[in-house]
Amino acid sequence: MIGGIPLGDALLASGALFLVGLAGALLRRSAISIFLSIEVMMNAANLALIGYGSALGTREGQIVVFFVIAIAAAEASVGLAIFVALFRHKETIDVNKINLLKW
Amino acid sequence: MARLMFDAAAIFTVLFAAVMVVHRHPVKSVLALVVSFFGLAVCYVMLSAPFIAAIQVIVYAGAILVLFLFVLLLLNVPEETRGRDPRPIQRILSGGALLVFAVYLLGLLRGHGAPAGGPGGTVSFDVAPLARLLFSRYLLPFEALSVLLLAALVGAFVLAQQEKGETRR
Amino acid sequence: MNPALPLWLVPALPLAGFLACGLLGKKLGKSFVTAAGVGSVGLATAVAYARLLPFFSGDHAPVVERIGPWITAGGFSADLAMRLDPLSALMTSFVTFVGFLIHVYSVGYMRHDETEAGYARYFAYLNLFMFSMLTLVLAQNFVLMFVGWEGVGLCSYLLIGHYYERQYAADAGKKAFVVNRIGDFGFLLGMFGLFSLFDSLDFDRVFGSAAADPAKYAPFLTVVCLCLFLGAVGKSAQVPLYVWLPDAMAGPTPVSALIHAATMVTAGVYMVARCNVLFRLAPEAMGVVAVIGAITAIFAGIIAVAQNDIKKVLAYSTVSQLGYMFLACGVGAYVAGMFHVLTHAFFKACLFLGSGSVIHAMGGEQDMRRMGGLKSKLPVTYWTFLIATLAIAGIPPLAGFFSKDAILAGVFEHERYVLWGIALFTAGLTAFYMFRLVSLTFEGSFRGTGEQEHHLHESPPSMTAPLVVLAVLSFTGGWIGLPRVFGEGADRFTAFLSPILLPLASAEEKAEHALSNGTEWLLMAVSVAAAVAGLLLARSWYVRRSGRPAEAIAASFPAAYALVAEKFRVDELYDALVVRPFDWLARMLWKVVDVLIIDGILNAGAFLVELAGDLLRFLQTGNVRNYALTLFLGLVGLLLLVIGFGT
Amino acid sequence: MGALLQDHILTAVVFLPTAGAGLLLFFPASADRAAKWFAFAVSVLELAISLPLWTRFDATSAGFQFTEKASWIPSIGISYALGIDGISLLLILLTTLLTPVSLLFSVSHVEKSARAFSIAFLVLETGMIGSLAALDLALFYVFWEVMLVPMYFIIGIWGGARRIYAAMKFFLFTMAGSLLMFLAILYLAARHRAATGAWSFLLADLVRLDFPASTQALLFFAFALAFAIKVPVFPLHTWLPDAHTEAPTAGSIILAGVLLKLGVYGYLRFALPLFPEAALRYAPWLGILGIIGVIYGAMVAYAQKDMKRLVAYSSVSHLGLVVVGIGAFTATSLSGSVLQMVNHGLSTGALFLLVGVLYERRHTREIEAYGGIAGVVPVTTALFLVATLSSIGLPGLNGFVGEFLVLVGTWASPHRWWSVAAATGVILSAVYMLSLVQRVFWNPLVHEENRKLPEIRKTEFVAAAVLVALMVWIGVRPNDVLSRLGPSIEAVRASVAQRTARVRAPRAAGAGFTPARGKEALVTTRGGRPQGPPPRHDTRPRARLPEAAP
Repeated sequence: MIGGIPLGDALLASGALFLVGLAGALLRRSAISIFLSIEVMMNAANLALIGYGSALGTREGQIVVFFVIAIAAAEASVGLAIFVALFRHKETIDVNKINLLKW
Repeated sequence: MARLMFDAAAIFTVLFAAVMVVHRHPVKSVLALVVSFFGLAVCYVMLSAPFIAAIQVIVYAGAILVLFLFVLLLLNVPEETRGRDPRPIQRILSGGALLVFAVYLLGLLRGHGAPAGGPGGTVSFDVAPLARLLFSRYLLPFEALSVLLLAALVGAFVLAQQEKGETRR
Repeated sequence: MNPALPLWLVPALPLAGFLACGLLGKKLGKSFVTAAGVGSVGLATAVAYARLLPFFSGDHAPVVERIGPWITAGGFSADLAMRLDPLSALMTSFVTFVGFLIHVYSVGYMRHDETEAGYARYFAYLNLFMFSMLTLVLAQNFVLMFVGWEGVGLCSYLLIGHYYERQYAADAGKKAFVVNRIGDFGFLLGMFGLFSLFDSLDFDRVFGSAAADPAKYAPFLTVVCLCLFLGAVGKSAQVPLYVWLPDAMAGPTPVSALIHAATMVTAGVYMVARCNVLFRLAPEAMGVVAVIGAITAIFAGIIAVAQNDIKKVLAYSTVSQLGYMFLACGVGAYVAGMFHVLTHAFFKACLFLGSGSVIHAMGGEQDMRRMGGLKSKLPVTYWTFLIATLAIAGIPPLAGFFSKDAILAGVFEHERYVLWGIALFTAGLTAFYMFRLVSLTFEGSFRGTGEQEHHLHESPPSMTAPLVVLAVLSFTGGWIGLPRVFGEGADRFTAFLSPILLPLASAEEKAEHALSNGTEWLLMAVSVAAAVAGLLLARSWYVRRSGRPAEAIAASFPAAYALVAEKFRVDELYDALVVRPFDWLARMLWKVVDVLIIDGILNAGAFLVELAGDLLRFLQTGNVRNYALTLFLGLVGLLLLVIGFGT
Repeated sequence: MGALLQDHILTAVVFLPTAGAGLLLFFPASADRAAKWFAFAVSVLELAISLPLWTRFDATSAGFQFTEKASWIPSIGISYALGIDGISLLLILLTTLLTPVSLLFSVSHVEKSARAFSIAFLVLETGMIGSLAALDLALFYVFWEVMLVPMYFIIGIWGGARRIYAAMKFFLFTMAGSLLMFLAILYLAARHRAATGAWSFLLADLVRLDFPASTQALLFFAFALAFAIKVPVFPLHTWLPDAHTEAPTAGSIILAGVLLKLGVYGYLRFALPLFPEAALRYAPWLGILGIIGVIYGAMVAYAQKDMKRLVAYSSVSHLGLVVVGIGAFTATSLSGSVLQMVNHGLSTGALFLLVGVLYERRHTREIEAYGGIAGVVPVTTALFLVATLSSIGLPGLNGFVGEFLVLVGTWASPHRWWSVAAATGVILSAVYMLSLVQRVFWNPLVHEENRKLPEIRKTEFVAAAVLVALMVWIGVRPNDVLSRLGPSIEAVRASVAQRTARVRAPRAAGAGFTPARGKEALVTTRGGRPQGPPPRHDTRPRARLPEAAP
């Protein structure tokens, strides 16, 4: 019952998930939402990796996903710390209002 | 059967991801994403990656997203404001590019993506070989990862620390 | 050969004196400086004469003493080597001797007016000068000669600028050096030319090759000789580069006597005489030498007539006499030229030292219009000065008569009658302005302030003793070269120098040209007459009639008089033609070419980069979403580009 | 240990300063004085260990000596190859001499973060000596750039008022040139690989390559530009007055004393042997630019109001003469040029040092602010005078020997009139230097504050006196230096002649260019116009190394 999923399905799902995440990253204004969208994109990539791994019959895909999740954890912790610091200064996480790097 | 199950889980995942994107309230967004990740875990199981599915639930949904929730609740982040985007071109261009990209992806998949009905799943369901691989061949990256996490810990601490003389507003 | 006293010791001793005075002089005080400065030159003189006396009595064969290689690179080489032959022996004999006398004189002249440091500096430079001059004279090749050549220029620069805190002295020093350098430029080019012709700059090899194969080298030698002569023009203050010498009088008077009258300025004549083998092969160059010499002689003589500064008169007189010497060289009478160098050293040194004595007594006053009647107050100075004046005026039997007569005879002999006329006129002019000088200074009544009159005194023995010695030499110095009319063996001077300074023409030709005794007597009479005429005119104008005729003439031709008194405004001319355009060009090159054009182009480039940055920075909105979108657009674009549209 | 040092003396000389700089890192930041003295001690030790290079140098041999070779990055054929000939020997010793002199001066004058200054200076020394000793082009390039960075900081941090501008200008100019050179080096290595199948950056390997004329010209320009900027040759010189003027005194000394020489050195060592035909073809342009430099530099120097700027422009003039000598390419003129580089290092080094002495007391470089101080500071005046005289080429001092050899050698080349034009520098240098001396040390003392000007200090005096002593030594005994130079110069000429002859041999047998006969081989002087190598534009196909199989 498990296994035998066609690679195409997995890739399609991965692509759809990626597009959703991308749309969120590009269109949302809340920094948190953008961050979450990026997580979604990352998971889309993970899905593709697992899909390929399953299709090719190797475990390397899973190993990479494992690392990606760990790195996502690290990234999330630092990213959130940045939000905390930012919010404390600016009282907002609307990226339209944060443009310290402007010109 | 398995394929049906996978497809259903995938659709579920994408759907809730979309919910996450659409919602303006951050807390609701995060919760939608948690749900979406459960679906993703199901997909992983279907692709014979039970260990990843487990850490997807435990670490990703259970720890990372909960951390998001903590932060949101801690800061009491308000709902995203409506109002006009200062640069409407951003939306137009984004939409256009997304469309192009979507069509492109679809085209790619149609072209040579799916080895139709390829019989995947020759990977055993066993976790032990994975562990063996992780602690032998990928030991160095694994250890390096621990250093990375430590660095992230320190970094997060330093960043979030209250600066001297700064009062909480 | 005298291995115990090598030739290099002669210049080395003053060099040691220079080091001692320069490095230790300030600490050890004036007595030490006196001992080291005068002592070293005295020793050098002793060593020189120890070598010279046997040489004079010997067979006069040239002696070359090689010390070692100096510069060797590629195909070029030059040795450190010294040469003693009749010409350098002659120069060494009077350079050391007169130099020593002037060192002695300087002790009295400088001792009380100077600080310890100034005194030490003065003697250090004076010793360095002796070193350079002796190197110049004794060198065996052109490069080593050039060491002395530039060295004397340097010392001249330093000593003219001895009173460096006076602007005009500093200016004069710089002017002397720069003008000398223009000459040195010519000398350098001459050396390059010689080297490319002869593959060597050694005197023996150069002159030997040139003499051995004249036809081969003659075509190239005109240019080379003119280049060398440019060097001589600079060093010996000839038209048009004479302008530095009158200004050089800003230095202490003994310096004027030593450097700017007796020795250094004659280096040009020495060099031309040394190269007589080359010049003989370049008749055009010799013609130029003669004409420049004649022009200088009369030009400077005319200016001297209208000067009121006692040292300026002597300076222009020096220029004029140097012109005489070049005139002699130019017509091929090298021996006569060198003879005049010798006698001129005696009487001009005496005149300068005498004027120094006068200035010393007058408390620094140099304007003759404020002098007068010093005859009784400064008897020794007066009598020595008078003897030297008679000598320069060419009154027989004093030294100047014989040398000047030799030159006039030489010019006449070579049938350059126009030049002879100029020279004769200049002889009269010389007598006139020199007696004008004597009359204004020593005759009549005192015209200075009472304070100055009170202060008048004869100079100390250290100053008068050299005067007396030089006066004696001015009187007798000419007797070593009596004209042929006094007998065949009378002209020992010519006999001595003839191995080096070959006569222009071969012996038979010479016999054809040679003047008869009657003509020679006549020439002498004419030159004496010119001198006496000048003398009497000056005495009648300035002693008997207190200068009124001169004033009358000046008043009737104000423009001409002003022109002469202002030295034909040559300095102003150079200023307008050379100095100011140079200043302007230098500033223009800097401000326009460097700053405006080159840096302008660079700064324009920098500005363009900055401008581009200024425009492009607006892409940096600071908005993360824009960045994300840009990134995404780039990704899509790249995908399309790399993978292509569709499948 | 002794034997190790014997075999690796060049490595020791190159890296000792860096080792010293490494130790300096452990000094506490507050120990400025100790750091300065330590750096000085290191540089003196460096001088001491570099002296055996002079004594053990075999003056009869034309080849490279004290060579060392090891593989460095074997995968692309970069090796660590060091070795010196007479030319680099002189410049290395000049470097090891001027560095302690500069540091000794800095002991009493650098206040701001002296430790960092000392480190920068020592690293700079390694860069300079490394560039002079490297025989591998990649290694050379590394050292060449290593030189750039410390100098940038020395100007930018310890410089005068407009130091940032000057440092940027210096950096950008030099960088612009050296990047092109880097490309050319890479191209050479790639060509070597194409020809033989192996990568190599070794000079000895690369000189065996032959190129078509157009390629050679391009490569030559890439190299020549880098070196011309460093020298600097006329229109590329404007970084120099700014850098010299704004740099601290020690920086100016090194900049003028050594860094500029590296341009000429690089041209002699690399551009000439690698691209001999292009170099000979374009040498006339080089000579003309040199002449323009001589006259232009002198005239602009005359117009300056700032002492350091004046001396800086005098460098343009002097280096112009050096370039003329290189362009003339006779044995005599080349010897003169190399010697003149050393002379310029000594005399201009001393001038900058003494200007620095005055600057540290009055804090102005304006000439107008001085005047008549000869009586106040007689020792400084005397030293300055000697340095000036050396600079204007007074016989008996070093400047004359170099200048004279360049001019006489140039006269013997086909370009006789260059010599005439360049000799005007003799007059012009006297004009601007003497007017500097007059306006600073002579003339009436008009500024009262100058009356109490302190005399030169002991450390400064020692630094200047060493330079003056060397000026006299080279002036009196130039052969000590020239004898070590001769064979190397001949070797450079021989390598150029050999390569051009190899190409020309069939057509112009005998009329080519056979150097090393002890005379000016380019020239037949006697009685006629000298005949140089026929300036042929040879476009025939030339012998190449066998092309590697594709």
